[in-house]
Amino acid sequence: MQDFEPKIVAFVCNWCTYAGADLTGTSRIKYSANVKIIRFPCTGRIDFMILMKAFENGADGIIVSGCHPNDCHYSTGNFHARRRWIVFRNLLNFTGIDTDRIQFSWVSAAEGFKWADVVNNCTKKIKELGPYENYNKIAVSTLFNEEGTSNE
Amino acid sequence: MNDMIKKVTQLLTDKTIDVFIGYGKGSADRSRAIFVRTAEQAENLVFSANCTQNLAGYLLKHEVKHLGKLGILANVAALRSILQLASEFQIKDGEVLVLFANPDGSFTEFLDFHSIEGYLLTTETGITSGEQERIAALEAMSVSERWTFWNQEFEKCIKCYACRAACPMCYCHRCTTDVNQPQWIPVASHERGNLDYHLMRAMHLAGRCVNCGECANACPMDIPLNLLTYQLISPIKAGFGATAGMKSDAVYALSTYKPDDKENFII
Amino acid sequence: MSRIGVFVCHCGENISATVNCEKVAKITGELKGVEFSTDYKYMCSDPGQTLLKEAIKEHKLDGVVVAACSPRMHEPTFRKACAEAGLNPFLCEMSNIREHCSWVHPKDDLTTEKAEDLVRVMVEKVKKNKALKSIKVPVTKTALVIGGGIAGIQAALDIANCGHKVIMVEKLPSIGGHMSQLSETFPTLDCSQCILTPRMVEIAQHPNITLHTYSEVESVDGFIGNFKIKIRKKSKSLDEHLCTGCGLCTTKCPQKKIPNEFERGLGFRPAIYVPFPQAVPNKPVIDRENCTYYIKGKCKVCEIVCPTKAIRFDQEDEVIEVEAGAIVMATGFDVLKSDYFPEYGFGKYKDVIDGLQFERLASASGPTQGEIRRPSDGQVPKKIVFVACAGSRDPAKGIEYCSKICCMYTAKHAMLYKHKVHDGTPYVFYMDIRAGGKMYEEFVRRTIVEDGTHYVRGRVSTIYEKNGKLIVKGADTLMGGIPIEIEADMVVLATAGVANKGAEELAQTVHISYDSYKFFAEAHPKLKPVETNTAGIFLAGACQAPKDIPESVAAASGAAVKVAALFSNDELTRDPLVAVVNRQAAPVYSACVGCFLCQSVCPYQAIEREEIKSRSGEIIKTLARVNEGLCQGCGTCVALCRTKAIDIHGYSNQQVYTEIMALLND
Amino acid sequence: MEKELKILKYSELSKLIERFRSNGYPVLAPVRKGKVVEIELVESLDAIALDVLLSTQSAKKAAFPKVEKVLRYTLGKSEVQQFPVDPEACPDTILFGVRPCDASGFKSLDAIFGEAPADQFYLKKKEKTTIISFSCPTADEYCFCTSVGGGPGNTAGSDLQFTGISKDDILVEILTEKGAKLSLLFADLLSEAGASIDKSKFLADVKVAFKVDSVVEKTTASFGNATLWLEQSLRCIGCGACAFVCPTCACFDFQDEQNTKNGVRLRLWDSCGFSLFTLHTSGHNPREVQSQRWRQRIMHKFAYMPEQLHVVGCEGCGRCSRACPVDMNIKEHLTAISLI
Repeated sequence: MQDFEPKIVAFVCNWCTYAGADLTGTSRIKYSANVKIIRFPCTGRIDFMILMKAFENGADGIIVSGCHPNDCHYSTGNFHARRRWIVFRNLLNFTGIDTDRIQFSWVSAAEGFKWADVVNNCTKKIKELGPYENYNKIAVSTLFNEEGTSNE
Repeated sequence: MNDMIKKVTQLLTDKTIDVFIGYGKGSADRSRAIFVRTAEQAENLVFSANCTQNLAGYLLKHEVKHLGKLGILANVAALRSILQLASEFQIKDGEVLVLFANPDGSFTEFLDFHSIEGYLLTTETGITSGEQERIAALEAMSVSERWTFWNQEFEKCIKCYACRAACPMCYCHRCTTDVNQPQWIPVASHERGNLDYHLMRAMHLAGRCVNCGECANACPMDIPLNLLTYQLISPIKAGFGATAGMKSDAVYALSTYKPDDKENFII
Repeated sequence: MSRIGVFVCHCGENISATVNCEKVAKITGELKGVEFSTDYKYMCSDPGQTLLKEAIKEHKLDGVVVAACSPRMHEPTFRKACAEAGLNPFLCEMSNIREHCSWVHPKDDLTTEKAEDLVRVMVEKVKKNKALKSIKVPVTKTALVIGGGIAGIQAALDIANCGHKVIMVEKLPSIGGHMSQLSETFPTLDCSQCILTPRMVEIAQHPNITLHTYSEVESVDGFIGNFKIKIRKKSKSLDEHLCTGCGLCTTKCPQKKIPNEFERGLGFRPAIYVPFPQAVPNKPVIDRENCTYYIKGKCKVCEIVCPTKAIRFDQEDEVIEVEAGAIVMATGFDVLKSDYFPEYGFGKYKDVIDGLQFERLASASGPTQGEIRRPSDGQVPKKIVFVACAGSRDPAKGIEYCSKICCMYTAKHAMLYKHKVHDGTPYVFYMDIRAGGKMYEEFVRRTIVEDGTHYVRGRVSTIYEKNGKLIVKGADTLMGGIPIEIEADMVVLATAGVANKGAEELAQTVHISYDSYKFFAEAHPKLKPVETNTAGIFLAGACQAPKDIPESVAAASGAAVKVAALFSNDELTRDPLVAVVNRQAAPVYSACVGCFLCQSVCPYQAIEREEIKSRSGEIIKTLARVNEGLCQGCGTCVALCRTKAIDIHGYSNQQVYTEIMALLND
Repeated sequence: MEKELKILKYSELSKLIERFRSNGYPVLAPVRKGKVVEIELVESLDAIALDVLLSTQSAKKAAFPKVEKVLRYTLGKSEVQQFPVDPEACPDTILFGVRPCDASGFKSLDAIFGEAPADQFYLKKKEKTTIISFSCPTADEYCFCTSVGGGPGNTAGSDLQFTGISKDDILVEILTEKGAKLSLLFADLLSEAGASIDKSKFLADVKVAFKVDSVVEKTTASFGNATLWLEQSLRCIGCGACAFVCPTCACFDFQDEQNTKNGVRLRLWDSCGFSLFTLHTSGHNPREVQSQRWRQRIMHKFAYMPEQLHVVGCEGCGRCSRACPVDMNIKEHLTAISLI
């Protein structure tokens, strides 16, 4: 598994974490290229189904990050998101989905270093965990094989 | 039982209601919902230990609503369904006449939501110890054992949507499964389609499920779907102080927040 | 099939040093729907933008992806360029291959591949973008100012002087607020009345300002630019047009022993009264709770003596409806009820008073004509103790925050006392001296050094009466905590500033949020200090948190500028990246089932109820509707909606879904 | 062909499965999974639940699976490249241990999928499936095969039928060429059966509940009888359980699943009981309410299919009634219709 390059997708809010990641860039702090960002207006916008879609399209790990509590640009979006994640994480865990592969974080626009840490630690962890075999077995891409779906 | 028949006959005769949703004798040892509109039909009402279906779902069925003013024989789950539906603006106070079957066989008439709320505070509304044990057993497994367990269960799913149809809280005219731009939930009943569907449904019922168990009872493939939503009941209560179907004007647990909601996984 | 243009920027060498920009342009050019792709040294430069515009025209592009720096930097630049080339600006997206790629990764294939991935994501997203138009909301150029204290007065005058109409609502019979009760103001010792009353008069006389005193806001409907407000004008039992304000009635009223609120109970007033001599409007109201006629059905002395026959005993409250485009909240603050501190004996000992009462004692127009005399026996106190932080910074018993103004007014009180009682000895018990402000620290120094005030760092534990003296027990923490006992003639408590009574209800009425102390909440503590989360409603003064006069005035002027900016156009133009509820033809009307669970997640009260009615007026369906004027585009409702009936422009379900697929499927 | 009768020892059944497997035949058979019985691929006799009344789902998935890939494609820069799935690419399969109603259910499916344009995906799978049914020694109150022209020992649709005639012996009926060919694999295990065996003695007694001709006639005449359909379906909640367990329901949906580069076209089960089934893009739904959907279900099976395909679309297996969460008992409803 030495050369395993995990696919990690980060769902971040525009106002804090996206800006924080911008600061990581302007500060020229290096981090792993495995993580790619998709921008949302607010963590409140991040539907739980988006996480399911990431796994089934082949993500090995997911980062969800937004403004620290009380810092939300829209004042309360991250609070609602937090409740959603508390519940959803519970459900994922109960259905046997590996919540170790989802890193939730608060990264502010000033926390360029923290963003790099979040990314690097997450990448390290996912590399240790290896490819998400369980989910890969049911991933969308399995349909595109010659045999594909169970004709039974 | 005769009290019940008399009461319903009276309600129909004096036009308090146009139809009463109760239980009648079903096939084999089953009971079934009946829709009583005449004194004659009232004679078919029965009530026994096998009358466990949560009838509240019928309150929103288009054709049943069109029969006129509704009365219903409710069990605890149905009472909670009614309050939860009220909190989601699907039923108004006074719109439905509610008869409640007491454990001793007598009947109580609830005149408003407030009296239902009062009653529910005095009665057992939680999940059964058997259900708790099943959840505990699953929680004791490793993550990958749970994955295997649910994979095997979901494999049986044929996407007949009986769980959704039977659920009193699944009243959306357009379910997320029906949304095709984008197709969030694959229509196909393959492993991914089934997992997506059941996760989605459990999340949409988190904090709304009144633990009536209709989903699992309805499932022709005997998948213990109720455990998915039941498992979320205690964390939602412990974390947010919310229990579904206890107040007609409750704020939905996932529509609100506290600045100091506790979690231990966000860095 | 889409015709998308991809423009990969080198940003000098900022990007091209680690990303192979030519390759990115070439590879992404092969994507389905990409009509044109190129790379360029500086896309944001004039020639770069010209390149973009010409490509749009030449290749008839219907979508543009600029792979360059952060969209937080240049998205407006490129969207504007697209608009200039005739392409709807919302069909332009940026891939952040600088901050999120070239600057954070080394020069290698992975970095270039990541850049390709990021571009591909945006290519797929742009395919799902919709041409959007800015939202226009008509604006009623009238502002409602709630509260007639110094903040409300300042805001109203500033707005009115910009040429806009202002409606001011004050719940008391006169405007002026707490400032009108003050004696002199720190740090300059201007007479409060001297600087305030001309402004009060200006309010009354301003052609653009309509003043409703003795009135309260009953309901607020509508949204930014279009509020509809119901104001209850409480009955003054008076025909204001006939009344000349001669004051005869107030002198003849047989009820004379009503504690005077303006004097903080240190004086009395009749039942028909003007709160204070400089009141605006200077016309009396009848306090029905204390009026003999209303209590016993007999009296009417005022009616008999009134030369213009202006008294109206049967006058009823009037509810008027007004329209406004913006609202300024300037409802001020209150002081903590002193019964919080039984150990200080407030209410039990007449000579333990609060700071506002001291202001009245020190005021030339106050009950003692400005002489400092004890309420109990009218004697001039020779030893006086000021207790700072009476309730403030006291999580256990009072409030957690610092009330901010007390250090300064306590210093002022000590100074005023010394100026009036030359042989007197003032003590101040304090926790810290917070004198941040222009000339503030110097002012406190003067109090200590020039006026010889004894500042004792420590808390007062108890106050009790003994032989006509108030024994103040405390400790001096700077002297190692040695116990101190002072035999004082009078004690003044600097009680904490708290949210005004009824602030919570008012916030709910006007639909703004408030903090745990019931102070109104600003939209952003740093960058939107005078805005609320409800568009079109602004904050001025101490209704937001304790503020001194300069701060209140500054905030009021800030709020006024926000209002004036809003009124600078006939229509309000808003970014169209807002949520929208799905609508379909009958009989479905919408995928929305009307559960309204979305309503409480909206921080902006933007989700309204819409009733679909049949021709006969029967309600067929009740749906959620997003008010475009209020929605700020957070999308929290979108994520919550079970039927996916709500979507949001710019981050639509289609867009984010396709982004995930594009990102993960290379 | 002329039916042949043989005897097989129960003790040899496991050898049968072994021979099928060793000759490369996948074997589909009823398998107990908790409270439900599925039709699944098995490796040995131990896995097979022969003592159950009926499997929960019908055997139709042998030729009409719930999810079936019919096309693959890739999305190029400007063209879509298609890779059709070959309908022939399915193995010869043995469907073992199913009931006569499952076997005869394929008649309806054959008629539906055989109509022009013939559905090769179904037909090829069906063609390659050899059906060994087990006659029914027991029945329950939901069974009504005898009312719709079937019976506990009905051989229609079966290639071979097994009937237990004693503790040790199974009567084997070789019914078709396909069956005969398969029986060669275990000819050595068969012995001749005496002509005197009365199979009916070993079958369940299923009472006739109604006259099917009368149901067909009354159904056909009742399209406009809104009250009938409403009263019967008031408690119906509109799920698809009945259709999905039915051996003759054949409605399907096509769905494309794709990402930005690849896609597949899938054929999936569908049900006329769903409101979505007839929903138009405009929002109009010609079958707006559940009673109309119930009417469609009954009309399709008892009016349209007899008229167009000359076959009644019901085998009387009663699976729909057992699966129904709200006790819609089809036998009861059909009896009521026959008595109009």
